Amino acid sequence: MRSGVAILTVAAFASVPLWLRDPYLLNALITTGIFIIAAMSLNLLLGFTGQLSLGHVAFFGIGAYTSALTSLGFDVPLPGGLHVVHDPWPPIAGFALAVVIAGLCGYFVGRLSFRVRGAYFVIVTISFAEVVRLVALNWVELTQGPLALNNIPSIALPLPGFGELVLRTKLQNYYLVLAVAVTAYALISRLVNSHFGRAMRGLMENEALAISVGIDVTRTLTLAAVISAAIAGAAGSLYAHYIRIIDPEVFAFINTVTMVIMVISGGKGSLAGPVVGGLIFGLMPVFLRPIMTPEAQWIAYGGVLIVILFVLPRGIVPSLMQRFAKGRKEVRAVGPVAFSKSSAEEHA
Amino acid sequence: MMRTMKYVAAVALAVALLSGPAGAQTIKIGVNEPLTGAFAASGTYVVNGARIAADEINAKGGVLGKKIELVIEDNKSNPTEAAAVAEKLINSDKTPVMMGAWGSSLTLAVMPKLMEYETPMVVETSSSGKITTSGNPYIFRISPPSAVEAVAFKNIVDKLDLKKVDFLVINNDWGRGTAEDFSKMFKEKGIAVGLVETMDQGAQDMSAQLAKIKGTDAETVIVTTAVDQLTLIFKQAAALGMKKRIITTGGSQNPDQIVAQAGAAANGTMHLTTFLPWFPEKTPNPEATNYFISEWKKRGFDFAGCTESFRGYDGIRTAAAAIEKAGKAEPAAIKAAMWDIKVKGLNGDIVFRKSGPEGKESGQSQPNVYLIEINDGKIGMKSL
Amino acid sequence: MSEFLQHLVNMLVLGGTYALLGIGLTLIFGIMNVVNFTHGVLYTFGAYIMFIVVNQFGLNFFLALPVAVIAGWLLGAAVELILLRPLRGSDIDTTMLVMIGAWIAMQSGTLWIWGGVAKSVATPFPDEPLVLGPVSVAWLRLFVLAAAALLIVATYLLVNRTKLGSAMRATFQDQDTASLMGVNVDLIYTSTFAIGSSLAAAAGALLGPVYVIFPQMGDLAAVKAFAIVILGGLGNITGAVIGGFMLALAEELGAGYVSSGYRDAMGFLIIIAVLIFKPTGLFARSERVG
Amino acid sequence: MMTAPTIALKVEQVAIRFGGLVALSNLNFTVREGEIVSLIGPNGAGKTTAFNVITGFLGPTHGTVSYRGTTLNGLKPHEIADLGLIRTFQRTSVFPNDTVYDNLMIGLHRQGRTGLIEAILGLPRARSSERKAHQRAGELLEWIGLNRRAFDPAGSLSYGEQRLVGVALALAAEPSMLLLDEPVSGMNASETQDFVELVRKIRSHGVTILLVEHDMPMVMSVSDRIVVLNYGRIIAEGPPEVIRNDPAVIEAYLGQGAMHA
Repeated sequence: MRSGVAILTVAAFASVPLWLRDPYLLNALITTGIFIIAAMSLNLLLGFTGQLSLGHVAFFGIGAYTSALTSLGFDVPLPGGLHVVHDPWPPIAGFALAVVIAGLCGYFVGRLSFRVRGAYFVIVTISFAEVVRLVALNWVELTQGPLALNNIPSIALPLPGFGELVLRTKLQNYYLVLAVAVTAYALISRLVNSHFGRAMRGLMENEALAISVGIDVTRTLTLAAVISAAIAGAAGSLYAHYIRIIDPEVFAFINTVTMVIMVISGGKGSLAGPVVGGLIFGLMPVFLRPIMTPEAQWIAYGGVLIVILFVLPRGIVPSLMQRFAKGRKEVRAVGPVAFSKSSAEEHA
Repeated sequence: MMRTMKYVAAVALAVALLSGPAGAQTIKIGVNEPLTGAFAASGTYVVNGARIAADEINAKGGVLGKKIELVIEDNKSNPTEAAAVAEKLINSDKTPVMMGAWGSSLTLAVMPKLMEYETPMVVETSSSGKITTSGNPYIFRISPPSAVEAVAFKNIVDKLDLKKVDFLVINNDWGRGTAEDFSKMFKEKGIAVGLVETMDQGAQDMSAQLAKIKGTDAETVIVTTAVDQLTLIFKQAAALGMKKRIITTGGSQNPDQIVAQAGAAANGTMHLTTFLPWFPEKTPNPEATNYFISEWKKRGFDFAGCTESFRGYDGIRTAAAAIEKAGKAEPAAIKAAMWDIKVKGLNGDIVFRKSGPEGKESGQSQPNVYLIEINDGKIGMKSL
Repeated sequence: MSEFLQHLVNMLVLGGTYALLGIGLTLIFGIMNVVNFTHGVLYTFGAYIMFIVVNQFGLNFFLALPVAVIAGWLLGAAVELILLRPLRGSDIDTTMLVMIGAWIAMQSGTLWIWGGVAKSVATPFPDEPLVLGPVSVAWLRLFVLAAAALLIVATYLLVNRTKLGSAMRATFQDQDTASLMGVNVDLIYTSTFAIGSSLAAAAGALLGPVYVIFPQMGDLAAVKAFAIVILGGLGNITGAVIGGFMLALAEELGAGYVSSGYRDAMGFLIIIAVLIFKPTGLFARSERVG
Repeated sequence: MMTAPTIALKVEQVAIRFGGLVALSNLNFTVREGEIVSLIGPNGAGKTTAFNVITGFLGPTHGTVSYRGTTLNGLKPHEIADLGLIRTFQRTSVFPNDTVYDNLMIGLHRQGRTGLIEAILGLPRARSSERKAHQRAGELLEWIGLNRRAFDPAGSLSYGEQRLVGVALALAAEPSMLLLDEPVSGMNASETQDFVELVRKIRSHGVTILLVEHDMPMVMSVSDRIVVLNYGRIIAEGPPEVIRNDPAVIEAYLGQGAMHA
């Protein structure tokens, strides 16, 4: 039944371009989709290990810059008249590298920052993102700093035998983003429903007890950080090749805030949460634009956020799930195996 | 929640329907400016200038017998949004020509959309060289890139007998670009270049940078940033007892605001600017300048805004002239017409010259550049 | 050498204001464990109050200061009562996100009301700086430093010498025990948030005239405040003061002798280093609130 | 494997100091394979501290702990758990927000372990080990007799039931030795009786058991040997009947009224 719902949902999303003709709305959906992918990766940390990273945009931005620089090439002078020269590679290679490099950063940041928890972790992640932003801003030889990297090529899929397919149109990019989003979703859901995911939940709920049954804290949290960062990096790469210009403002705190809002309003710890929250907060500006002055749009944005948190404190999806679950109690009494499915749904 | 969304959606639809037919009787010009976020103040100034131009044109009967209608959208000082706004203006509002998008990274984000939909845009403020050199034939810029400013300044420097200069610039494309282009020009003139210090957008305390500059042997400091930071720099430089000649560039200094806010600290400072609202008679198009300034005051905007807002005014007049010339409100025709127009702008004739790679050149107009000086709270032309 | 002295003087002037920014946040953060994103907005608010009272009502500069402090107190209390009290007991993410929502809404409100054009406040101080040999400093900055010192001492006494203060400290140690001891935790929370907010407003009111006043002015200030709180340790006033001066020193020397581009990076690098090598902050007490 | 007289756990001259305060001094005792040993003593005698040292949550100031010949000093708690040395906790013995069933699934971590790629791609090996885990969880539920609560959040269970879940969690980790920290506190008489049965049943599967408990009748009925701590040192050691009449022990407990026996 769960897979049925999944297939229907994906089909629904896939059908959008068929009936939605307005390129402006399609564009909004694409950028929203990119941020939803980032939000899903954040949810892996926030929702399943309980670690609130407010520096998540760092991995997004690192992915964007990695991908852009790989496909644009660069020439960085080193002390002693040496130069590091890189010739442009195909964007698809940039995408791959973005995932890898972001993942590596996730590893090191995870290793260091998991020594602290709670509010301290929040601050250390914010600081990390700011430092990365300032490096991107000031290392002009590599990133061209505030002069921005423009003319970033669109992603091109190599088609064996037919050369390559350059994804220029919105339609193509929409399906690209959708494909990456579905992959990321599947990956995360497999992960959190495996014993890795159970280890994460255990640590989040009762660390001492989790350790006592043989769960390795550092390994588990670092693993989550790496995968989360890698997915964020993928989102960043998509962003760079779709918007086709990036400057250090890609690291702006408001971008992290956008992701956190998507996760918590939709429901942290619920796989569908970031998607629902993302669609709401990603598309809200589109609906607000025609009916309010710019300042009012922001006020409404903040207001809606507060209202959601007051009305559905656990997030939209879990709150609805709960209501829906009540009607399912009887079904559950069947037995462990039957339950294990529905338990998976709880987190789906 | 869902109910509100439905409501919002409904209203949005209604608005769309209402505004739909109206489009037929008017010619739309898209305006893509930062009205919230870091650049809100400047974007708002530019939009106010644009409104004056639109009303003036409509009062005189519009273009091609139709009234022009500005479709003004906020790009939130954010490149992603700037691109989204371009999509909306072109696809939903069907604007055949646009003006925007203040900041260089905002404009750069819009440029791929111009290519995609083959729609021209008048760039009123952005200064990055990349905009006119990256081969986008839909770009027509009326603001001077820092290189142009440097060339204009070149003819004046001899009379200022500069020996050695330091730079204090905002850490963005504009500041960095200025430092680069002016340094090049100074070196050609045999003028030594010392420190190049930067300050972050929105930074409030530049004492550290100034203390460093105070210690050097350069007698002049070139400062490039928006008016708010300029005001702070003058105050803080005075507080540090720094006695160096300060020359600002970029043309968005609002010297009046500086005089009002920095007071005595602003005395002796010089400013490279592109518009002279204080001496309408000295501008290339006095009666237009007078009209603009009187309108500006009539609408109750503070005079300080003139040096930013006139670009919006010129930008819209440029777009309108191109539509007139094209004879029809279609992107391709308007783009072609841009090359043939000659608008008497508030800071010189707006005539587009080809710039950038062969075959897909962007248009770049060469505005005048003036040097003014503040003395005991009064703004005067630097007598050269 | 004279440049170095000038950097030290700048550090003193800047550090005082940073400390003032820090103590308000450290109280809220430490006692309520709320990541308070409205701190920057309250700072902005204080500055605008100053602008209204002095420039629009033409009141005396020194009278305007207490007005700003009271206004900040009231707004802070309102925020706590409306937004935080109903969420008492919910996790740190929820309260933090509500604060983010409030921050976005309030900042946009400021933009709506006063527009984006920067305002500046007329002050009764001379433009000519006080010159001492190779170094010089503006009179206004000296006044700000003195006022900041006064407010810091007052807060310290409030927390360490008054009945309210001891109740606050008890709540900081362990709110359950505190409430068993008959402390009205709700009241403590509201007054803590109000006091913290009024300190933020005071900082804005003092620095607004030094700098210029615009809607986003609070953002950078808030970031620095967080840095200071982490350096000093949650809920530790003395720590916040020392942290304020450390941050100022790092920034001055960083900008002066490393690169002005990385000036603001200094604070963050310090935070990361501190949290990795001494996770409870440099001057934290043994208890962890985070 | 059935009980052999070989030594499983060996605690040698273990001492712990917090600042000036001495929590444990020169603690020496051993537990043989298959034994049920109880660690008793008045409050603050250092029982739980001893548990924390053995399971690696605390490093001893000096002295060594070894299990089946492996020295535990310096090992991380989860590494000690991997040796089959599993403990329960006095207070929070469950993952409150997860269902009882999911609690057991988390507890089965050490069994379920497969490669990351396998788990994500759902390769056969991963799937079969998942299936095994679900099966085992079912069995454990049967075993502790909590089937009907399987799908309720563990946090919503009664105190006694939570204790049981705690034990089941520990069993899920396939211990060769089980350390129970006050397992029957909060249980009523009949629950306690059932629990004693459960402990015997666990031992009969060859699991060595070390127990910290206040409930004297329970201790007396279940233990093979008892180690009595007071003020961080051992004051008596031996089979229940000996301990019951040991003057030092009675002395230690006088005034505390904890000696219900």
